[in-house]
Amino acid sequence: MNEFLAVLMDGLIYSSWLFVIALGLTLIYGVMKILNMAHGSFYALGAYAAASMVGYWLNHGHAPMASYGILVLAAVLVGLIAGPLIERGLLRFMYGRDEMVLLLVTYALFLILEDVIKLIWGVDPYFIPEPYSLLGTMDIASLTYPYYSFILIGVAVLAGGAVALVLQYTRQGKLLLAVIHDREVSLAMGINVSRFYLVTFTVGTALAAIGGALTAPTVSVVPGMGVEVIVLAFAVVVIGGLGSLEGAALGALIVGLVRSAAVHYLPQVELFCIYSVMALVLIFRPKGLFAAAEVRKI
Amino acid sequence: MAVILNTKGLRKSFGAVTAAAGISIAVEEDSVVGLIGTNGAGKTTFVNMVTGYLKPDAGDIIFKDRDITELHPRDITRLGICRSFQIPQLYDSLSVFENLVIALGIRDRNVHGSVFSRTFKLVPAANPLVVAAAEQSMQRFGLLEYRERAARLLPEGVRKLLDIAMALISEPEVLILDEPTSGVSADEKFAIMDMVMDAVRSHGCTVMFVEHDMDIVTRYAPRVVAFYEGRILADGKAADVLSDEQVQSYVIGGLRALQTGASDISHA
Amino acid sequence: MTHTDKTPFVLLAALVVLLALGPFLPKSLFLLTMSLGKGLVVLGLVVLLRTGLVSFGQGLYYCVGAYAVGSLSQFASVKNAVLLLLAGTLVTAILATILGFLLANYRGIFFAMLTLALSMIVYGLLVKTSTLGSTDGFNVPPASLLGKVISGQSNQYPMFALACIVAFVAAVLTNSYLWTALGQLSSAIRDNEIRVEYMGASVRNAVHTKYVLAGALAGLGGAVTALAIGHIDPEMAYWTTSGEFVFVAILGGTGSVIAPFLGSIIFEFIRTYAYQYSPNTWQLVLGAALLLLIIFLPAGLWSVFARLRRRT
Amino acid sequence: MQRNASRIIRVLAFTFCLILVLTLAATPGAAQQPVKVGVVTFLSGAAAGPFGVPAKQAAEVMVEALNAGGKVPGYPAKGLNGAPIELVFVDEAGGTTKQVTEYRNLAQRVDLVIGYISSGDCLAVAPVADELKKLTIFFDCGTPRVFEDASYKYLFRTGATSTMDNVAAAMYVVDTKPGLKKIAGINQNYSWGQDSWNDFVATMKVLKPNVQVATAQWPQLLSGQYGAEISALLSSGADVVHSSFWGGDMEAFVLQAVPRGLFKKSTVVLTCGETGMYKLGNEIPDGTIIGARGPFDMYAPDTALNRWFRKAYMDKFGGVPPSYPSYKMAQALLGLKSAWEKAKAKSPGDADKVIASFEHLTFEGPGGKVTMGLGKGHQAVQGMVFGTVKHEGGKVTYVNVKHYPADKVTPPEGVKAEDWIKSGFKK
Repeated sequence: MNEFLAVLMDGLIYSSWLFVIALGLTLIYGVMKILNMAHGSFYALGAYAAASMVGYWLNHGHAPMASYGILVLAAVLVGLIAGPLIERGLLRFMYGRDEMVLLLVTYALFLILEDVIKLIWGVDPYFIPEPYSLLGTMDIASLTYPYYSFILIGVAVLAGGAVALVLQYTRQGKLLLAVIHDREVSLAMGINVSRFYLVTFTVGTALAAIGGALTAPTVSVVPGMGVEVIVLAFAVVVIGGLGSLEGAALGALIVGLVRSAAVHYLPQVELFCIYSVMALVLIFRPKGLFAAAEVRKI
Repeated sequence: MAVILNTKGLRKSFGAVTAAAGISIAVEEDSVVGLIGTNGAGKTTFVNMVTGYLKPDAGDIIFKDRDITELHPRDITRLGICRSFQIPQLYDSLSVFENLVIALGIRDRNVHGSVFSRTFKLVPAANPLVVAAAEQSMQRFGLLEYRERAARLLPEGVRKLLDIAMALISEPEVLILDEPTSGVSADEKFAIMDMVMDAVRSHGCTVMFVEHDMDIVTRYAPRVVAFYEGRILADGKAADVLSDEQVQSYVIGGLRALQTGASDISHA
Repeated sequence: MTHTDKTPFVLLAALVVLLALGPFLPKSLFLLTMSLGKGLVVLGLVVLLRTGLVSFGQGLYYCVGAYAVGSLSQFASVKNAVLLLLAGTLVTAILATILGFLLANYRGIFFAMLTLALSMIVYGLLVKTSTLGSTDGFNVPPASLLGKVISGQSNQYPMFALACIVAFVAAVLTNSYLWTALGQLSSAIRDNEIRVEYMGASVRNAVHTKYVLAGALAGLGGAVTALAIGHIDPEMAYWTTSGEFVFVAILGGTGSVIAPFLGSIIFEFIRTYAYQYSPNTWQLVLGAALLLLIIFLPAGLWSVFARLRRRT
Repeated sequence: MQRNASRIIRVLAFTFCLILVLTLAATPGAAQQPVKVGVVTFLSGAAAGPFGVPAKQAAEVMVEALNAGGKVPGYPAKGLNGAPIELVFVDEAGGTTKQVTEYRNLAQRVDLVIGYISSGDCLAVAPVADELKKLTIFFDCGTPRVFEDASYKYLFRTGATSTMDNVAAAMYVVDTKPGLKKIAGINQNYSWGQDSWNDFVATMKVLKPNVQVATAQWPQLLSGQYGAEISALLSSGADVVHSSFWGGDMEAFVLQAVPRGLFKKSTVVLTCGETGMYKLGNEIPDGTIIGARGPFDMYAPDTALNRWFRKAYMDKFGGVPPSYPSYKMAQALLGLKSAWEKAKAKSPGDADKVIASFEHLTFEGPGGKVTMGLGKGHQAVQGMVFGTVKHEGGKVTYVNVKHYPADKVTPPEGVKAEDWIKSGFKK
């Protein structure tokens, strides 16, 4: 029983972590039809920015509690700087090109960013362990969990909820849905599509960065930390159905729970359980769980 | 005359919408039938069911004493029912010539021998017979001048012609045309229909065409079937059907209103 | 689609030139051999790309082909190079036929992702197989041809020559396949599957055949690479490997069966420079080079040649 | 046809020039003097921080001092027997396929190669070294398979194999915690992790046959998220948790496991812990068992050479002490220097003489005496050291440090490590 509870807890924490990252990915794909290979690099950027800003803050003996705010601040900054820079400076010249070409552009971007990060922060690891243990721990199922893990869950729920609400209830959100549904028609209707692209990409970037920033206190921030994340996020988004919000949520949950179950009951298969799930889902739901079936008029 | 294609009580509904509520039509060999009706009357649904794109909820489709209700479009095509499309279905990145050559390539594979006995021998573009056939077809439909132009760059009227030309490549026994003249300027429409009809007569086949344009219908269709809300309102000699006052009020009235906007429909 | 196709002549001429040039470029022979090996994989991808399909899992066949060669020569001590290459190709062809039944239904991103997942599963299985050296992989003993050892030699020429000939044969066969009615269906399927079905051809079968062809070519490429390098490991099935192949395919362009090899050669050389002259920022150089290519040569490197030809 | 021919020729001419140009550019001629040494370590990716860069920096420090001459205690002569050393660095990232290619390119530009941290790269490069007859020295990679599966003429490894890490680790655990009943492991799911765990468990089974394995966790390399694994370890109730994690993974594991009390519940053995100690030392609780893959860093003997090396390194790199990869790189260079000068080699042309004197060589490194004792005199053997972390006055210290002499923790010539362990360490 305890073990089962542990599986749930670990799964939930891992899922929230995944969801925050996957959310940005699915958003960008849904709106811009770009499967962003550089998403992992934004995750890494977020982690590095957070690590150095919080590091600076703590080294100067400021209140550690504020470091949580700084984590998020760092991520938002990354989003606000990197997002527009890349969308305006590069991607917008690529719109209308084939999806695969855009995929490659982002792949090139990923290569470049890997080294840019190295040039800015070097190869030595960065640590900011304080925020992780600062809030203390609680015991669940005779296991100790830091409260920080629950912050992660909270952030995931918040982020998901916020995006959902914006899409459902604000005018801008409805317009965005229109853009998602049909770019041409939206253009014809006089919607400022390019602005939506800019905003979406910035938000997506910021979300990836937040994922990274919130992970920073729990890991050693090192080069290449974004690489593994990309394919994980892809898996989540594909399982859920590309561009689908609830899909990303469910995908993250499935991946998270399956992985933690594997770790607890069958550690040998951890390496490929995620891909097996992805394959299985695609076999039975060729377009993912939340795919909108489109009928072609002839 | 012998009935070549016979549909019995075809039903199809999409959720709450009933697109076909028991459509039964018997088509004689070498006849020409016009299908009329407002948008959403169920014409295209009917065509899609006959050609296997949609599976009817109920009813049978008999082609030459053979039940083809459950068959895929490709099998139905191989049996000899071909169609053109309301929105031309072309290989947009390829030239007119290439479109036809590919069509011929498939035709030859289906008509003569298995995939493997043929494909590895046959290089359509290099095969004089194929090239000749393609040029004859372009000749017939006045496509020669567009020979090397990519399909996506063609004017709507020409796209329609190419679409029909490709349907005829497989030498069908039944040809179904879905709004052959929609989206075509008024002065072109008769020219197009003449070309089509010449082509058809030249190798003799049964024709069914969906049409909004009453001038076309009266001129080319001896027999007319009028659809309304998924049912057949009237079926018979063109004159009788078109003068039927139900048809007059429900169908033609609706269509007249549409006439001007007809071209937009094809883009929808 | 011109009515007569000169590609075979160009290929033949290229083969002659390469074979004649080989002895004078001892220092690049290995790199060229590798490029040709990977070019074969990319050639398979091009067949798929023409059909509008992108596989992010060609690494699977690349790896399986290589492991087939490795295992045969290591455990069954088969030493004949040609035999090994054929084995690698055959094994992957069979595997692709089986997986094809599943994959032939998929398109676009989902095809890409499912192929990716499958190859990652194979990667995982290999990592777990300690008898095959897990991630360290194992070394492939030198293979021989006509009683002469040709791989794992300081003299690279024989292996290079073999690679050239294999690549030539594969390219010519693929090219002639692309010209057949079935081959021609590629662009038709990419443009409009509905019409293909309404012409009476089975899209599913066509896609399946192409997938098998691509798989077999990837297997052959893996086999060549295994012989050339003399070492194999699961990394060959990792998604980044497959991603690189897609990359090279786009780089070269899908205009001709020559493009993949051209793209592959240029890619390998760009990367080697980046490695040698900016060891700390080679990824940046590589990424930048690829961006420039995508921006200025959207149709791939091949478009340069196409233009070169059109001018006459 | 005439026009086709001309087109074909044009196209080919283009390809030809292309290949020619690329080739010429790709192969700059190698100089005679000084001795060019290619150094291959990770300059990018996850292994750059903990291993690649410290090793690169050590190479720079050593070569600077050696070329100046008279600075390195015990090695008075300039460079290599007078000839200055020139370093050419290459990134080891990118997988074995790329590394074999890069090795072949490098071999054309340098006189000899020192490098390779990844065992996969070592296995792949080994046969090529003999094929190209290029003197090559592996300084770090751990897999015993290199000289177990084959023997090479031009290849040497101045670092001991990973076998001793885990054999010694098991011995140390048994020595320090005689009462242990359950062990658990968390190792990265690739060769390094698998080999380490298997050696550790195999040794345990010999030393304490009734010890049971509570759980063995196999997270993916670089996964960075160990929440579930840590829960599994916590609930496994193991007395000892073995981990061969390195670099970022090791550090992430510590950062996530410490707050959750794993280090309190069980004794954690980090066989590669040393690389993280300088920055992470204060996070690592007392009682944690730390390995340095040999007598390096804090376990290094207090010799003139070691004192000089630490000082020189810290002076050059802002007070950061050298970690074990730095030591192993220094060791490789000094091994080369010893062999070179023993052979009185004048130029790279004398490679065969160098090789002859390198075999079965014994030389002094900053980590103490190194003997090329295995693999027909091509594979170094060294003693192994383990110690336990204890914080004193805000500084990290190591208590009950135990040394395990080479012959206790490495198999005899011609015996495979795993067979040797299973045999109960027969000599």
